[in-house]
Amino acid sequence: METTTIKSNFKSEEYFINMGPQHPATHGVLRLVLTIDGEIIKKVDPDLGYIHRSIEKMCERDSYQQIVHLTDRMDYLSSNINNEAVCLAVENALELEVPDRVKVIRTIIGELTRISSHCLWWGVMGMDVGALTTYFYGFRDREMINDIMEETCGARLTMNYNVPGGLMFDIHPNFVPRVKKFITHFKTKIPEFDRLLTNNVIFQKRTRGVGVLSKEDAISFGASGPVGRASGYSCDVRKYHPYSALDRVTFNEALQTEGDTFARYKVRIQEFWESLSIIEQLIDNIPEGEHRVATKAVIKLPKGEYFQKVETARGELGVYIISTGTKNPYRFKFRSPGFSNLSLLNHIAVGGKIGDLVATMATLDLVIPDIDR
Amino acid sequence: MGYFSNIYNGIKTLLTGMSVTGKYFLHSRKGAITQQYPDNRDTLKMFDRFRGEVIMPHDDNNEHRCTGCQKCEIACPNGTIEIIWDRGIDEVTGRKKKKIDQFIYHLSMCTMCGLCIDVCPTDAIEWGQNFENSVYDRTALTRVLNLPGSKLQPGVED
Amino acid sequence: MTNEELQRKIESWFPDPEASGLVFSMEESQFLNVSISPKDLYDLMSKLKANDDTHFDYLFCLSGVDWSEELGVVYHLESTQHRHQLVVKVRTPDRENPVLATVSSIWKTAEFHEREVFDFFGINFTDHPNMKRLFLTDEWEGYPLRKDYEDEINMILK
Amino acid sequence: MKYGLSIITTIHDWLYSVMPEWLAGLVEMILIAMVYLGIFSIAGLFLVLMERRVAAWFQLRIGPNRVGFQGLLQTMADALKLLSKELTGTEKADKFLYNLAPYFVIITSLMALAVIPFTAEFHAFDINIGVFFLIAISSIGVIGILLGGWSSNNKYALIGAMRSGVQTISYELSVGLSLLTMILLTGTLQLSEIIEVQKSGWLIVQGHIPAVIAFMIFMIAGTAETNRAPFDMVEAESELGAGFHTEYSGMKFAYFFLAEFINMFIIAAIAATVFFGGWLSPFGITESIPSLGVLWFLIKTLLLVFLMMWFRWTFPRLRVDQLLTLEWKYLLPINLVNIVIMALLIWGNLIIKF
Repeated sequence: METTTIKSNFKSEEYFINMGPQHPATHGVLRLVLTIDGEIIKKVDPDLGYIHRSIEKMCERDSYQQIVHLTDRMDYLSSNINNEAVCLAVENALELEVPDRVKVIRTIIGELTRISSHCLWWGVMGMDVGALTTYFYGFRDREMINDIMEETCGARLTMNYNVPGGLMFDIHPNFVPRVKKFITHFKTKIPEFDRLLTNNVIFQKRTRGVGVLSKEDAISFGASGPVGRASGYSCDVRKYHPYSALDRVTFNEALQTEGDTFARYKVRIQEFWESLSIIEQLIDNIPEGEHRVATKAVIKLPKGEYFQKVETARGELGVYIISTGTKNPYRFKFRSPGFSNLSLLNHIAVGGKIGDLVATMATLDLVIPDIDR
Repeated sequence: MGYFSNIYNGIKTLLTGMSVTGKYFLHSRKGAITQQYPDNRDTLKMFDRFRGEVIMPHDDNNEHRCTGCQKCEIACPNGTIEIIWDRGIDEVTGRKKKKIDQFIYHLSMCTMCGLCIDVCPTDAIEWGQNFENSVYDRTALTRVLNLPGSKLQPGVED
Repeated sequence: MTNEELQRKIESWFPDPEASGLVFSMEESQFLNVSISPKDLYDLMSKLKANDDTHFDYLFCLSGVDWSEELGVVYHLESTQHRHQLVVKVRTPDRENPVLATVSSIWKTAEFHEREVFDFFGINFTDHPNMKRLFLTDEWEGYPLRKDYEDEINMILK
Repeated sequence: MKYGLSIITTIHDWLYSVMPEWLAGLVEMILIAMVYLGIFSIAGLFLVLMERRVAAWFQLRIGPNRVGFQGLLQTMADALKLLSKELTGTEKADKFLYNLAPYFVIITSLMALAVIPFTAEFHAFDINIGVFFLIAISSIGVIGILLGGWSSNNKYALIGAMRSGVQTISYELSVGLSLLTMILLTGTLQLSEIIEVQKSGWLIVQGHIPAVIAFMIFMIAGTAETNRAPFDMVEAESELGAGFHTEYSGMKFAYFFLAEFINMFIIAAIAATVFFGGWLSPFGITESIPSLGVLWFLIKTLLLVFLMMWFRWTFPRLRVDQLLTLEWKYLLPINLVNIVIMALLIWGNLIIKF
């Protein structure tokens, strides 16, 4: 797409516009204070905190088992991966080796969560650029995953299925056949996604060359997940610091080099295939064994500092625990992917139009509770 | 010729997109994913593990399995469970023993994390599949789970 | 680079480790920890980023910590080239008016993270381009994540 | 239609017998206007219902099916609800223009209906500049949108209104030029005569290649004229909330909403009339029963309306600069070339006539 610079002799005035906290494109209670000249965006100033619940402060009060359920409410679209992050951090601190079965199930459920999160993102992405039908197609497939989750974990969104030491209960007998059915179903649907939206000429015009992020900026802004990978920055935690059963599967890191909105879109579509392949490698050989190792009723972490990274659907989630040896953490910090990804919005949206901002924001895939914590 | 191939490719991709939605339009009867709640109430069955609310099952003799150990109360992150207990005289041994007076459950505060049920040593509480919890008054969401006059099932504590 | 190499490299930058408060530690942590005094923080950080051997170009976590007497910031660094990690810690005893140097000119992500720390711990970062509250309203009193913060209405302690 | 016509004739004779000629003419006009208003506000509501059902079927849903048989009364209920709603507005709005804007929009769309021939008889105003009248009227509607957006004193509404101005003025050209291509074939602007010409083959068949191109351009530009997706920059709910009618509520909002659907009907009706022979049956199969004309007309129009709905529920929205690129770089040059081709066809007598 060619960039047009218009030298204007008109005297124009910049003005402010409030995008949010109630706006269809901000996907939650994010407020963006836009400085606009006509349709061209001059500055984006995010204003956060509309749903800040101070989860980090609440963690200092709660026991380690209780903290897990709070993480459901951060990035609610990848709640299982958030749970896993806390559990892994606690298990590492306790030097607790969880059974193989737990590792494999955690990985499968994590990848299912990623697919489900990307399904929702795909639907919403289409909706943000104006194709309303995609929303329902994305949700149809997400519904199948939600049903699988509901049958095994008992809840559809905030599962709290992981506990320090393993899983709260074993997988449901229907889990494996249902996941297999989903894989065959979904494999026919991704090409349909491509036919409906990816190849669409209007969609490509809307996204190509919009919101370009260079690799250096991506690293400097701490971009992670699909946002970083679209800029050619190889940042998949699953590759560099593999956790659970991810060291025993082979998959390709979805990488693009353009760094524009369309590249971020393509990375996520590619991740559909990669996640499916990870699940396929594991689903047939879930090892037998215990689903849980017994921990003490009151978990006390040894004095020290612990850091655990995982790759959620949005990027790198870091859990930083400072323990003084008591049953509550001294400090609990979440390094949330959305927070860093939001910080680069001003950098890449300036100079675009309002429509570009909406498309860009859709591919950043912001979940506001994740940013506000 | 780029100009005309642009037009041709553009129209082709648009028609491909229309064929996808068109296919679903023709199969709209079969493909509809709408659940016509509450019309389908009779056939709508939640999964066994579905977390709707915490219930305390009682057997035919109006006996439950809760010993009043309060582990659930401690495990709960939100203060959803309150156990009011009492010391009563055990009929068999004649000794004083802890027993529950009221097991109070504030559904409005519950986040369905499942820690109370996970921690319960006697399986006294479990998940109920009821999800129709809308009420006109918030106080209706505070429930006493043990039925009036209920007793501890014999043999649970052994 | 291994942790030992990193330690030697950093030591070579500061001829007087006493004066700049340079302390290395591997205990109770999976990373190499470097403590530094506030006055040398910016110097150390820019060297860590600029030096080709260390090349810490990815600041993946910036957390404020309230060490009851002192306030501090912990920087988690990683090099995307060499894939080694390092933790830098800085503390300031001044609880009334804590001031640290900003690293937002080195890593752009620090701009938001430092605003978050300012919001919750009240640590002022000098030369920060936009040092104002991020989450809380401008008229909010106190810094909620400090250990001595009290709010009788909103805080429920167990 | 014979029966219907006899009633109309009876009323006409009776009116002229009881009052002076000028008064009778006036009363007759008002009566016709009332009938049109009644029919089309109801028809508009059913178009809304159709849109919702069609959208639902594209989207794996069922759609409204609760009020009345299969939800037939759903939009009636919605209209009643909107009628009973409070009319809110911004404090610093320009009250006069703010209240005026919805009427501009709805009146222009109703005015355009007057010249559309539903059958040979059911045709309120057979003016000899019919096509010209339609193009002229349909561009007045944008004034209502501009007024509404400007006077509501809301930045989102203003952006929407400005986009609408840009859009409608650009696409007006393509609508006009694509119709002009067909006028070359008919040699008349009068809609009843345009249909008369098509008794020897629909214009899209008569003019074959250039006619098909003109039809495609007309449908694209027509969709843009009515501000519907993929050209709904004016509303663009993911960007501007609700665009120019952000601050409107209740019945005033309903006017905007209804006008959009009537406009869509008009665009489809023009296309059906100019390209597909209006109320003429295909191959003249029901020529002996002229009262079936209205049925054929509705079938053709609703098929085209369905096509526009299909566009809406499939395509993403264009960006505002791409919208202008499409018009000025693609549609307009093609259109101009198309007119020349059509003229050459007629000159060389290469049109297909039965």
